[in-house]
Amino acid sequence: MNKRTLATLALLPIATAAAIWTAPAKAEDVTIGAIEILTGPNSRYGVAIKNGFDLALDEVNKTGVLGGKKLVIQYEDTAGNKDQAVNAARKLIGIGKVPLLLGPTLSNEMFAAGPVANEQKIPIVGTSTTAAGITAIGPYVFRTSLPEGDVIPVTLKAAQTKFGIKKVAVMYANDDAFSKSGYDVFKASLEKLGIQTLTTETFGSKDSDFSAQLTKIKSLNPDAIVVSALVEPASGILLDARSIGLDEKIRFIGGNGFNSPKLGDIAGEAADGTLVGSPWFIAKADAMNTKFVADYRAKYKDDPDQFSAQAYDTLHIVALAIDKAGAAEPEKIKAALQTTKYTGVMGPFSFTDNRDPADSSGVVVLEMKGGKFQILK
Amino acid sequence: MFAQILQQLPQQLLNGLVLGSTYALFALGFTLMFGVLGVINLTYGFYFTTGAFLALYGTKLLALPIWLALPGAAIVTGLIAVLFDAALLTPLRRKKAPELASLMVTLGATLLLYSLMTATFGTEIRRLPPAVISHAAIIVGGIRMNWSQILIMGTTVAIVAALLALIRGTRFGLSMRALAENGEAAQLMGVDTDAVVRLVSLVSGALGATAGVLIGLNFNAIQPYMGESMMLKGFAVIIIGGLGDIKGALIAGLVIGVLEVLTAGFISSSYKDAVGFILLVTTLWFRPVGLFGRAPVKRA
Amino acid sequence: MFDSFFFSYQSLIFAVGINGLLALSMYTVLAVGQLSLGQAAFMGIGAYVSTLLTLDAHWPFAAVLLAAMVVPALAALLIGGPTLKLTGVYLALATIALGEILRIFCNASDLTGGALGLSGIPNKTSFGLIFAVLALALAGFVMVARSRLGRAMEAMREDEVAAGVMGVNLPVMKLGALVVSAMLAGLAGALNAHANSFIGPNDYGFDQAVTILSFALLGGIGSPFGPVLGAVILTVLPELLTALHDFKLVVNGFIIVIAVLFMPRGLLIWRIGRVG
Amino acid sequence: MNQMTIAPLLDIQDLTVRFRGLVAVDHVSFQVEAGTVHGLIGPNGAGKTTCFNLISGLIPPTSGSAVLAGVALDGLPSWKRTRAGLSRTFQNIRMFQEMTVRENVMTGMQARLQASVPEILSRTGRFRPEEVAAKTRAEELLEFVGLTASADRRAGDLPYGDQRRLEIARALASEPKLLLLDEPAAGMNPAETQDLVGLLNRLKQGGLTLLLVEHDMHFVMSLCDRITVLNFGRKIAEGSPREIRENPAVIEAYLGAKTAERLKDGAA
Repeated sequence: MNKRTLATLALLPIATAAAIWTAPAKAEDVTIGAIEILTGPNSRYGVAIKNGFDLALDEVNKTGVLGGKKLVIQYEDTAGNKDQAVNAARKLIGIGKVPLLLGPTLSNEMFAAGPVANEQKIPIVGTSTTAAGITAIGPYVFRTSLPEGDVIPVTLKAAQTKFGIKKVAVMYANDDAFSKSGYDVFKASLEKLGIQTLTTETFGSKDSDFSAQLTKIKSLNPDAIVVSALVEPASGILLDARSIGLDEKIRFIGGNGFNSPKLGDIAGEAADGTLVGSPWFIAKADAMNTKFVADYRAKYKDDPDQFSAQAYDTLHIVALAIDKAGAAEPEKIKAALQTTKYTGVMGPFSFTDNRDPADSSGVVVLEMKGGKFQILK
Repeated sequence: MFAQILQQLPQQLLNGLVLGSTYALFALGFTLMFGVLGVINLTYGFYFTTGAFLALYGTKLLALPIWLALPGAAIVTGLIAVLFDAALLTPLRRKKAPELASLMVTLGATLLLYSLMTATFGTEIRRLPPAVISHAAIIVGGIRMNWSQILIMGTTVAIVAALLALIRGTRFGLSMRALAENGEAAQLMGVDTDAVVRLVSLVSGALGATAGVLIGLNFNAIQPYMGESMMLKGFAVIIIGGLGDIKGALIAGLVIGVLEVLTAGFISSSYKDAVGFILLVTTLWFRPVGLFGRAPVKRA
Repeated sequence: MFDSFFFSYQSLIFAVGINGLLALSMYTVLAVGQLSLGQAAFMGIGAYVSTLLTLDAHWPFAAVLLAAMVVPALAALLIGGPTLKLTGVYLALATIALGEILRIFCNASDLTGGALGLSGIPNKTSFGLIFAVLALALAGFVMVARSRLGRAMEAMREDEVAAGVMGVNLPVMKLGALVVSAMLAGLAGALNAHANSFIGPNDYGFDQAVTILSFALLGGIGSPFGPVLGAVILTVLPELLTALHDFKLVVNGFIIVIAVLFMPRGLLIWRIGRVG
Repeated sequence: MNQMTIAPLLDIQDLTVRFRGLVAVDHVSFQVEAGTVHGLIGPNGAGKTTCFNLISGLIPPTSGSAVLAGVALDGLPSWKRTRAGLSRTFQNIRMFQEMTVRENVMTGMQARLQASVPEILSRTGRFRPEEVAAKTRAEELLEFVGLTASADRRAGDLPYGDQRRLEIARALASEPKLLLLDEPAAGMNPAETQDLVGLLNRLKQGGLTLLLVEHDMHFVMSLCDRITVLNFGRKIAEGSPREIRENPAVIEAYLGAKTAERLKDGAA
């Protein structure tokens, strides 16, 4: 086989792919792209986001955008893979010609796909990307999710004032980008609040034995243990802490990964007393949130989570911006986004000059009691 | 501060012995398979996971007590191991394929099986019902332990003793040694090699499953990929202990476990998992047959 | 039309070339009858070394690429030195250990950005560069195949003992193959890092190593073109059949099993001649 | 021995190897004179093939030494022994089955080809002349063993007898001083065996020294100048074919083994 046949072989399937790929929307519709994890082990995040978008989309399309045009979301799946996130961004921009992108789900994926959109001057709006440095990718990268840097200090501050916490031990999963970025924020906030860190311990996100780290921490007598991890290892830590005989008065303070009802399901009583900050809480009593939760339950027969809430608000924000821009053009939408103001289920919202959420007044601190989160009083 | 850290030492040593026992327990069936059959069988990690899942569903769906679920899972997994060996490795043995072919085929099979399991069960961590074994602490001289930890350490030592007795003291053990030494010669000597292969697969598979159940019980965590990270540690254990060496696996497992815990307790938990692998590479440079192995007989 | 097509599929087209290089790097080792599961680690070393040299030291790209080949080669010497005197199993296991050590180090170190990896890598890789490197590597392999080295390699793969009796310098051949394969993988890693603007430690794990192996086994190792063909198919196919996305690893595993048991020659059964 | 004026081509002294307690080769010493055909015989399990494996460096001896044409072989790996002038065939033919017949023979020339990697990559320097010479030499060797017509066939597809002859051609390609043949006539029919005797005789006339293990007594007796007999790893006799035929210890070793075999068959 010579090289030319090889090259042909390489390009043939790609060409076929391009031929099959069709843009489904009608010309008068406004089609935007969304890049989410819709399959694979992390799909529950992407699906929750898609549900939030779709619920808001129904509401938006009652009147439409730009004077009655239908807003359409074209979804691309990444399965949690950043290379596929890049492929999806390129396809939506290059072939779909979308004026705006939503997503991707993970910060990791944004670090890969964000530069592509930014380079093509297509605004891209992350709804769940909480890591530091996301909007530093470039002027076309926005996010509606509060970065951990806005949520974590609120949690720590509450712990400090309410429970008099002065010295803590820190633990984080060092092989997971989400946990690591949460840890970075914890570290900075602890320093700012003048809370002493006795030790910093790491573990793997698939570990199931934390006894060595917890035994060491136990010997140092901290007031609280600060943990940045996804819910699976987080609940493992809570259970292990109980079995090595850690004093029950020592509270756990978690990052965003703890913010899941699964924590109580898995760890049960061992989770009691755990503190976590959240940009949204299902039991927030304002009218807008009550309606959202009721509509979501009616449509999906399931409870919404923070990801669906963030996505729900984001789509409303984006629709407002498109209307304000007066045309489905990337440059105009970008400018409009910058000045859009909206009050949704998360609370009042606008973008800072650096395209991060400006207002963190919606943040609530939650405490685990009897296996369920409730608002810390 | 230093005194505070030092005061944890006895407890950390126990943590290390428990962790080391899990490594050894995992590695026993793995190294037995290599010792007799001469292949690195990567599906072993899958038997570990399978055993844990079978026991999980046995206790949850059939409400079996653990003392029934454990041997049940072990036997079923052992039979699966016999089947897999027949499907994947026996054809290669017949063809006298190079040894790496068997490593590759089990590598592919493992990837396939793990991915299918993940697709079926998800990556969610499952737990055996808490009533299965008491997690209440027993405090002896300031050191805390619980029944599942004692069970792990006890089972590991008991299995090592049983394996050594089997290999050294029985006719079946003699056939195993003959096969390990030289397959063709064993056949000439009248050993039914196929039967030995099946029995070794059965025993190894059952050992892998037992390890999966007990370790899943102790760490309260059962999920499809549990076998994979254990497998990586398993390589370190069996090479450091000497490929095919039962006693070596026990000692290497304990050494790695204790060193890991001490690294986490006194140096840095970030490098805890590197201990085994660094020890592995060092072993290869200075004592390639493993710390306790004999010089290998090279077959021309 | 072609511009937007090329833009949309740029990463895929780049991935075809880079995976082709990775497949060749695996071929180099398989062709002498060894198995390395460290190709992903070598790739990762190349990616990290090149990224750090670009971002922190501002080296020129050519020097960066060179370093991305040299450092993995040193790692190959470290791992290959003791293991190649032993049976092939030891190399396979030691290379797995290399991958794990790399992953643990990258997660623990501040230099490498931990689990967050390194982002903001300038795009210096181009279509031309990737495919020129691939073509050059293929040409080199064809030259080597049709020479005393090619004969020695195939002899080693078929029967190492007999190859030794023919006078094949086994240790040098094995170590040489491992070093060359590490250099190719490192180069692929550097090109990939400078095409994707972002790298992280979990991109170079066990799954990636096995994926590279499946490229080579699917295509077959009768000639250097086989593994490249395998890489092309396994890179493009999941794009075509989106259902394959979910089951990528299942497919890779399945291919390895089938290849070893039923089609040891792979898809490209044509075998390259060994006479110059 | 004392009347020898020149040293023997191969000098084996006290060669011993133990496998986990079992002594497979037990203090064996013998010499192979240049230009002769030397036979190594003995009943099954006498240690003949193990002896070959020790001499060609495939297994390390427990003790003892081997010297080839003044070069001490001890501790050298097999490929260095080939470069020192040793070559061999295998009892159960080890062909490179996927390669062509011609490539197999050219692989035998590994030890003598010198082209460097840059020369190979650029097709310059020593590469072309060397490769051309190698091809020519391969043609000659194939013609010598009568396989010219099969040069481009896959080696694994050759009939058994042809594979035996190809293996000899491949071994000759390294231009050895001493050729070890492990049961070269095994599995051949009488006509093929006859051809083989002719072939080996021509090699001997060409001045090559042969050391061979063979079960076919007629073959051994008609070809060998000198014979060494092993039993249970020990050397029990050495001499000319006539001396060996009449040696009581040898007769007993073979007879004993045969009787034992018969008894075993009867019992089975």
